[in-house]
Amino acid sequence: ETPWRWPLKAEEYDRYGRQIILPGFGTDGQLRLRASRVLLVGAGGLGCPAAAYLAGAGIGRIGIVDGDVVEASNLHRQIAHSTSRVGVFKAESLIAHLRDLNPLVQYTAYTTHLTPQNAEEIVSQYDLVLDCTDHPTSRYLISDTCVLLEKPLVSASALRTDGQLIVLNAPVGSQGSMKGGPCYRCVFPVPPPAESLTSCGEGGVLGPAVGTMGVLQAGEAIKVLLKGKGWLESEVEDVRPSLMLFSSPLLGGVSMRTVRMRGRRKDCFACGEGSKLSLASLKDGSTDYVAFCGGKGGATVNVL
Amino acid sequence: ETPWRWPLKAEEYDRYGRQIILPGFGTDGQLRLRASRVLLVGAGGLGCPAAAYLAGAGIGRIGIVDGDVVEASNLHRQIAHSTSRVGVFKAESLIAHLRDLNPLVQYTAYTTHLTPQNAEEIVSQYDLVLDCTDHPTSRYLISDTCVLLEKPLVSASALRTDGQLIVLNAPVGSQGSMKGGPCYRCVFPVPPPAESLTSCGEGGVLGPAVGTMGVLQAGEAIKVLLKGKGWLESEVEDVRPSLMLFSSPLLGGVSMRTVRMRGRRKDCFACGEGSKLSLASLKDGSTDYVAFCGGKGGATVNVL
Amino acid sequence: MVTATENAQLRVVVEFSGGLEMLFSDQKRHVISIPTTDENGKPVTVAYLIEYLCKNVMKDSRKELFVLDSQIRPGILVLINDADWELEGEEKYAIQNGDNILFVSTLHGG
Amino acid sequence: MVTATENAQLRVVVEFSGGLEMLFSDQKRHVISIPTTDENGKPVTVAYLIEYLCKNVMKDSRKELFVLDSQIRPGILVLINDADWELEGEEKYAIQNGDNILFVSTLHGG
Ligand SMILES: [Zn+2]
Ligand SMILES: [Zn+2]
Repeated sequence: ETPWRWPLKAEEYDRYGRQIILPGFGTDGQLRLRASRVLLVGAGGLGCPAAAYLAGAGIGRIGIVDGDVVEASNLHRQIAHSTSRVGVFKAESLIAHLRDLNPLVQYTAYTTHLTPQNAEEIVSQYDLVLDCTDHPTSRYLISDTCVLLEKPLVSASALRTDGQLIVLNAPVGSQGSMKGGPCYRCVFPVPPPAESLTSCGEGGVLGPAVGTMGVLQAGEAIKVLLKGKGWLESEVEDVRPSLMLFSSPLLGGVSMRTVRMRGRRKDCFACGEGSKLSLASLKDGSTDYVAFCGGKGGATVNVL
Repeated sequence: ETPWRWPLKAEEYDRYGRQIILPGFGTDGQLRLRASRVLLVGAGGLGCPAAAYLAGAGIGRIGIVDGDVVEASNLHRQIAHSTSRVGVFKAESLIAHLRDLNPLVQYTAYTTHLTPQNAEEIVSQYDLVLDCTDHPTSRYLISDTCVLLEKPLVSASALRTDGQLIVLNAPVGSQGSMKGGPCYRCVFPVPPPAESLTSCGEGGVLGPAVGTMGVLQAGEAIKVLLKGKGWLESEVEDVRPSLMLFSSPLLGGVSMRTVRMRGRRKDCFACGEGSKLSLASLKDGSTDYVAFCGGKGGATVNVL
Repeated sequence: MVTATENAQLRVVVEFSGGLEMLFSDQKRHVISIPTTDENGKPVTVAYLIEYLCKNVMKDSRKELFVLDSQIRPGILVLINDADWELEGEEKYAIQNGDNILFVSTLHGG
Repeated sequence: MVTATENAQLRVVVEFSGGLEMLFSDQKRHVISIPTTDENGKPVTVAYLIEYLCKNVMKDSRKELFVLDSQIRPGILVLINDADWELEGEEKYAIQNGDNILFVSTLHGG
């Protein structure tokens, strides 16, 4: 019998052939995805579609963090869960769907919320993070952890009929350096006052609006992984990412607008020159995310 | 026991609450969706996400037309199918997923391709059609049927890293009248030569690109249904729909661009003044879609 | 006598998104005309525009959802011609005729 | 003697999408300069631009994927400043300085 001489297995060529033939993708791209580990924080309206397209594309390992259980009110937009799994942890419910979609991927469920105490342990096992959560508290925590562990972060959000998307820490740069992309705090240094926050429960959300954002998030994650470490020196300096603004009003068509954001902030609390943020300070609780975000959060966080 | 006095059942308020509270949606909107019947032609890369968000939103009845069976090479982008359902008809596989997502919807699978012979019988049972197919032959057939049966049509397509979306026959107008939105033939009167066509198999497709288009298609369908017959007289004259152009290149961010298309064409083969197209001529084969599209099509059509 | 300069106006397109439009009569796009110079004869800035919007365009009484301590409240991005205003000098940016100023409420749902 | 008019050029942004860019060096956006008038002294039209693109910009030899029988091939949309060219007079439209002309190949995959 002739030994198999190809970098991918036959079933992988079969399953991924339609993306491998894309110009600029190739077998190398597929190998890169297979060697990658991606963490999704939040298995809700963003996490469901994002995880499905990442699993479909053949990411090597996918981790899902979510401490909530599936509720019927989630199902209009959280399309990888199901009525028969109401009451099941979302991280496990989502993985049940993903495992049947693509059994070649390795999956890990974390049936807990991300906390300053468990963040390092979990995030350190992955190469890229998707923020699919729904509260500033978790958004700042995820970003800080990604700065400290030098992970690129694909951050999306949605409310009502609008959505936003930005790729942060890409390329990654070390804390205190001005090289690399900005972090969440560089772009949004001060959280909005708690009283201005509208949650999905209060404000409502259109399924296809949050769904579009989740699918786009998967697309941006795939691109960051395909690019790998292939950044030109010029692309590492003064990185000004695009913020994508999406809108799908009930009485009009869809629109998408791209705006240019600032680069790294020299005095950024997390990634700036004199930053005191460390894995130790994260864990010992000296950064109080709930207080920083105006005292709301924690127990009331519901992932869309 | 007090009789239930509300227009929706308790479980419906629970399940759809997060969209009902959207400004402009309301209980009326939910009732409208529940009273609607939507047909998706194609259960592939567009149909999977489109159907999931429509089922989630609580459309009353959903029909799925697709004569193909699930293959492993579909699963990187057709995220409502699964590895355990490889070999199953796509229409049935998709409905298996939808039924567990939302059992309150009524589903019908048509495990056949849409043909000039069966199109009237199938399409006449629905209020709105989504074109989720992947070949000009089916696109012209679907549009012609929608003109004859006066159904609005949400048409999307994708290839490689690009996508396109347009809402046609909205508002609907009768054949021969200049009122109402244009049909597919008004906008694209001549099909591309067969040799310029690239199929998904040949050209490849990025999962999140086609996925985005499918999700957006669901969003536009929901908006058309919410609007119902509530068109102003001024909105019925000289309707110039937007064509949405989406792009997600592997080496760049996403972009979306909206361009203004023409309205109804007086001499349109399907909806124009002297049109000879009729349900009878459709059925007796005098409109040869395969020949019109340059002799390709039929058996070689593969839905992305 | 009123000079031509005092009469001159700048045409500015002001847009709101991410829910902020709800504070401005549910209208996402406003085309407004403002004077070229302020009461001291200086070219008008984004700071002037913000005050102008609060006084003349905003019907909603909840000013604090837009401006806090006479600054744009945290959680609102200001984009000048599709670039973060921090790249343009923030509230000191001198408005040019035809500028597009976009105010976006950052979203956190997901 | 060459007059100023003969020297004058129009700056046009030409874009390709839907895969058509593959015929134009894989470049989606081209900023080109064309004369204001053709050899007969008439203002240049979109028809002129299309011929110009075939001769001067397109490197790919498969001209028939762009032009068939000296017309844009079926399946390609032409947008003039984001509007279907049928709304603007099709190939007879007289190009203005700064115009944006977008050629889009219609997609059928799904
Ligand atoms: Zn930072
Ligand atoms: Zn027509």
